[in-house]
Amino acid sequence: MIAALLLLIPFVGALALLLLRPAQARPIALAATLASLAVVLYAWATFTGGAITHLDLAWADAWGLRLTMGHDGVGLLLLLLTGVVFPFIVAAGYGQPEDRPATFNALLLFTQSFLYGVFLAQNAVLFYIFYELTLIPVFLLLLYWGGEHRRSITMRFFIYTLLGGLALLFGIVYLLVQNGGNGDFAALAAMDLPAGTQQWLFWALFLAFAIKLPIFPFHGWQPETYHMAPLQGTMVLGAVMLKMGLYGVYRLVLPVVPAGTAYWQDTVIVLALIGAVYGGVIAFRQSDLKRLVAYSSLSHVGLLCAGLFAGNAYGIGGSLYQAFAHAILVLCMFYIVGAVQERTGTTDLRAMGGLKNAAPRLAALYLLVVVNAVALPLTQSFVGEWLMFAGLWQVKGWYAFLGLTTIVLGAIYVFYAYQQVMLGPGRDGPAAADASMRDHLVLVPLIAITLLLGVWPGPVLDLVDGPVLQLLSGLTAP
Amino acid sequence: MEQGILTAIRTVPLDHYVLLSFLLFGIGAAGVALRRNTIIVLMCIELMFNSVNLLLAAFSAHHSDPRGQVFVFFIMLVAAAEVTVGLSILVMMKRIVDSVDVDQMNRLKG
Amino acid sequence: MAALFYILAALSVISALTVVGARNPVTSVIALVVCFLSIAAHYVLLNAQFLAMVHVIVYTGAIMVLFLFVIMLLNLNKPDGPRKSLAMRLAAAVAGGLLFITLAAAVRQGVQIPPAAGFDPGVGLVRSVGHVLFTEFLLPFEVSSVLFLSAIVGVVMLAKKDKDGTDQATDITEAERARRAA
Amino acid sequence: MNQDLLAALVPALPLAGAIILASLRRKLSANAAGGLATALIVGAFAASVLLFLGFDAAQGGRTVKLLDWVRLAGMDIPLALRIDALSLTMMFIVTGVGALIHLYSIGYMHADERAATFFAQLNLFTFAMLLLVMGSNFLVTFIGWEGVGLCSYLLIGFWYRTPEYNYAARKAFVMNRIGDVGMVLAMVLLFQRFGTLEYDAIMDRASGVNDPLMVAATLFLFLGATGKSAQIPLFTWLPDAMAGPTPVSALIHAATMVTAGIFLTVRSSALFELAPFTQDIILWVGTATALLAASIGLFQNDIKKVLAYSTVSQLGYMFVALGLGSYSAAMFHVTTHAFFKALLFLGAGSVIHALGGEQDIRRMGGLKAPVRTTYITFLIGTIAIAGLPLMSGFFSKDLIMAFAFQRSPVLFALLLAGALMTAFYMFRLLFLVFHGSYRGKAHPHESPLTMTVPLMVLSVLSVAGGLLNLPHLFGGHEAMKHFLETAAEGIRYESLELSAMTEIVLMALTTVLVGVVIYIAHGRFAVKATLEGDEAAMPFLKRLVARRWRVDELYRALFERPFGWLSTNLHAIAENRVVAPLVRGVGDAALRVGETVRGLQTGNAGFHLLAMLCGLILLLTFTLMGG
Repeated sequence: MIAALLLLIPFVGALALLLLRPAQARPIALAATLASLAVVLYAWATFTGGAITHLDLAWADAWGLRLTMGHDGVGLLLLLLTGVVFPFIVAAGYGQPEDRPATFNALLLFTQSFLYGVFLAQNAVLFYIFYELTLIPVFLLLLYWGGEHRRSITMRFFIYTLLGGLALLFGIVYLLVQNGGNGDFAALAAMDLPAGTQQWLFWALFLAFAIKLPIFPFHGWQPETYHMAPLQGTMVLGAVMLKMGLYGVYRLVLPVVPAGTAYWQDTVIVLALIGAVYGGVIAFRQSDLKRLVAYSSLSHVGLLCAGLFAGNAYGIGGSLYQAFAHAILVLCMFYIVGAVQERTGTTDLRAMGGLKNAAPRLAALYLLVVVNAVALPLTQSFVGEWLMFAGLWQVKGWYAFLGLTTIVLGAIYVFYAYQQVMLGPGRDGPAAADASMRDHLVLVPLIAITLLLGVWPGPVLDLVDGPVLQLLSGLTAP
Repeated sequence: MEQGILTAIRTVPLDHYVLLSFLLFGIGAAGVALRRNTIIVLMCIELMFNSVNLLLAAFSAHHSDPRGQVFVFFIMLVAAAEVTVGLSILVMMKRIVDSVDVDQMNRLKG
Repeated sequence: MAALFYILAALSVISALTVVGARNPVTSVIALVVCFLSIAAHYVLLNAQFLAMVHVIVYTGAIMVLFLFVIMLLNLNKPDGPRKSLAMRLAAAVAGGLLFITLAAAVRQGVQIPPAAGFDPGVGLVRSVGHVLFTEFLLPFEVSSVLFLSAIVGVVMLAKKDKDGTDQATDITEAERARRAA
Repeated sequence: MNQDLLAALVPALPLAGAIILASLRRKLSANAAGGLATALIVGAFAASVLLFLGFDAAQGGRTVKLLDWVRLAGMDIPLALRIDALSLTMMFIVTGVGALIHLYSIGYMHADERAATFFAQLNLFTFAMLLLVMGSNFLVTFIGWEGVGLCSYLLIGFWYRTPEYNYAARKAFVMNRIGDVGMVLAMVLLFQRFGTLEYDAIMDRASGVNDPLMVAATLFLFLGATGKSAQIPLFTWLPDAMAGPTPVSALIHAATMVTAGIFLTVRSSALFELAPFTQDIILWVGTATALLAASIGLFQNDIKKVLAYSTVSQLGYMFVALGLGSYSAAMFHVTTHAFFKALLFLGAGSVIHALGGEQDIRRMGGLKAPVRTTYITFLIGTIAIAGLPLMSGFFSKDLIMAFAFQRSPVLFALLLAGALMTAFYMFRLLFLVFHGSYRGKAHPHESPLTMTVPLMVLSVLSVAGGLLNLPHLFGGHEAMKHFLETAAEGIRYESLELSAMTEIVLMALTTVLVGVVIYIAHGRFAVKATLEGDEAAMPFLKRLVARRWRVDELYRALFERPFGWLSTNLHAIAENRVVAPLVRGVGDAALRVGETVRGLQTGNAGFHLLAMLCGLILLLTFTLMGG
């Protein structure tokens, strides 16, 4: 029931928008996302732990494919994330001039529906189908509403991610064949593949996620795409789409090819951490705010991925927790970018400065976001990062050290950007408007979530606790 | 009913029927590729249809199963419909580009 | 008996080759009529009288007449103009031949045709075919009428001219038409 | 009142103040905001006093758990406060000195349009600092640790329109963050080793552990401490931090935040006792910092910069004490230093206020008469820091020097040199500012009462602070040491075994030399006001010192520039030449394949049929061969 509702509410909303093409598309889209959020919250309120199956229908039984949908704590966390994030993404569109708002919001809703599907699927093939489906609305969003060079960049992004998707498809098909056609996650996790097979199968499965996340050096599509994409498209990409990669690793890589993961663990962690440092270093000298945020996201994601591959409770738990925090952070950051761009008409840092004189409230909101961005304690990011560092330390000490350099780098570029945008003497020209009602309505709840979950992370950590321990016990068992 | 004349299938091996229809099919196929005149191409397609029909009829007789012949009947139906449409397309083509050359119809070129 | 089969077989092959080889379309049509008649004769030999009748009526009577009509209508009764390049023709001939050989080889090698169980000479009679057609295949039979309907509609659509005299089913520009004609 | 509730109230009051002030910052007047902020800090102080009265040192500390915080898979780190002698001592300093500085700020900031914001941030700082000292585990302390860093950033860059101030603020934050790396590493290490981060549990389990990991953990902790407490190599941010309003310098960069490193070391003294190697490092880093900073202080012309380097130098003394294992001496000096350095900064602020923002001592002089109260209090502060007998600084610094002598006379000599330099630059400052004739243009006026009252209170404390830990020699019984002993394990191991005679000789020697130095300073600066001229004209060594040993330039050349270079070039080379082409390559390859294959689509029906035939033939052949 819940699964069906989650899939259908946004989907039907999107269809309604496409068919009726109402003049006021946003309120309808917002209502749909809020309705689905209510469903997710209900699912959370009634969740008592363990794994829940909502739906189990025969589909193509000849191949052993079943329409299995459900979630455990981690799945619920990501459903929550999807539910929480989308109302804000839709709301972020208010007041922004756009053509064809009905189609635009319909595409957003389609994305949400498919994302729910990704996080609900309990079958590898079903997962794959939703995983690739999400690409279609996002592709259209980028292609029609993107900025400069949108065609070539979108095509590149599309082809690149599809390439990873192909590898994933191959891996899943191989698993299906090996497993007698049973593609349920639980059944796949119970497989015991020979170590040699796992070593190459790991990359077949992981490549798609590595590109989606992205980790170094597969991130080439990201900065340009983030820079070019419409604001809301970037939010979707950065806040949720990327988490599909993490979730995929958690669901399909760690439990299915444990020996392969162990074999490549160090490689992936090192790559991810290199990416984290690399993104942090590059971000500092970016002259464009959007690119700076894009590289900072690369840096954060590197850490997330490293934490996940630490392969212990703190690393995995922290990474999953941080996935949520990062989504909220990305929303805030890009919203701020949009708000700043709206006021200054540019995203070029060199052309900015002193916005605080005209917009002190916006500056204060930005500052609160910055606090989360540098993972100060009592914000959500800190809990996740602390857990990840603890996890990384248990693997190798210098992994934790390498990861920790990002907190220095983060402080450097985040505060640099803040200073370039907000501080300094005021600029000549028409006074920019201070933060509006809309800005407050979007940012204040997000910041409140950040602080609340920073002080009291228990509810979310409890979601992660059980599944992660179960995963680990499955890994250590012979 | 005089059995002698009408049951060639009992004296002629089935193989030969198969070979005959293959031969006709091959000739038809070669013809389609060979000729540029659209009307002849259409005729060659009919020829291929008929080779298949023959094969079906032969098997039907061999197995004493009337269903194969019903199938031939349906193929004839489709062939008749196909020919009417095909010939009208031909007429249109002649009218528009003043030619019945298949090689002129290459708008699907990549 | 068997001799009759081989004579008819030779006749159909030769006429089929003539269809493909003749330069004049009218010759091709006549050859095809001969081919179809020989195939009808084969049907008779197979004791499939119903098929033979329908074949003669539909193919020779209707379809081939239609072909001749079109040829006369479009004034195609003169030898062909351009021919395909030699390489193309050679390739086509070789491909057709190869197809025959491969198919034949396939049958020779792989397919074991089971011997007929019992022999019923009455299968090809109108009674038995009709019985099957109107019981087991009633639905496809009726549905085929829809096929004809759509074919009729399609042909009318294609042949109809617009009010302003331009052709309906085309988006080919004048310039392109000129290029094609050239 | 319930002790737990009281404990929670101490940080809650400033936090509430910060939230209220931040949300009402547009509606409150400067005085109202300042009054509210001060009242709340006074409230927190009162709560601390009540806590102290209800506290029984003999029973040891108590832990007040507020909330579950990070709890995952066996890690259970609560948000909890710890009330023991050490945290109480620090709470007194933070809320007591803090309240005075808040009061002072009402006068100092009354004309600033963003005064309410200022007080909100100051309250937030107090909250963070209280969490730092009251945390019952490393992670809660780390909340405060980072929180004070943030507030420090905000307050240094309070006047955000000046780019240099913003740069100084960022510099402070980043350098602190470098230290934080060490702090976090220490925490993850300790957590892995002990499975908990609670102070009492770790100190219990650590006793007797002989483990190289302890050396690593303490070194990491010390790295964190160097960042926060401005020691070599991370000290350059503190002088720049003087960009903030003067009360900020007094509260954050003199009295409280910069002593966090010392606090942390005392807190985990049991660990440091297990790592003599780390203690030696601390000792020498502290000594080097004390001397380096003192030498730089000799030639500074900015009134606040002199005090800043003096702070760095004094912090060095505290680390020397820590390195010597005399934690009580360090804490004692933290306390007295909080009094007299806050006093000095506030006095300097009063001078700056009086001169309408002037900070260059070359344009001061002769202010003795116009700002009489400020002069007297500043004089008391100067005497205290110089360590003239019976002042608070005398007892605390002397204790450290006695411990140093016990370790090695060379160390004592070095520290003595530092003390003499301190006396010299402090009296140079005093004389150049207050004596001689006025060299500026503004019209000096005495500060309002809200500013002078804190000065007077602090000067009393600066004089009498020594009583807190009066040594046996002067008839006291080291009250502070015995009090702290219940909280910091390391104190139990410290012992000063110098004879009374030796101590007296050392004190006398120090005092006489300081007196001589003061006399020289008087001659040079009070009588004729010798001003430093152009740096370019100085001899090499002096120029080097005056330019702060060129450490800033060194760091810029060693770190900042290469980092910028790296950032630019990683982007230009690695990103644009390697990673981006990878993506482009995949896209282009796909395009090129399409471009090539499309040639096959001739649109010629005959050709396509032929291709189909060929495919059919091949397929059949393959099945025949394979089958």
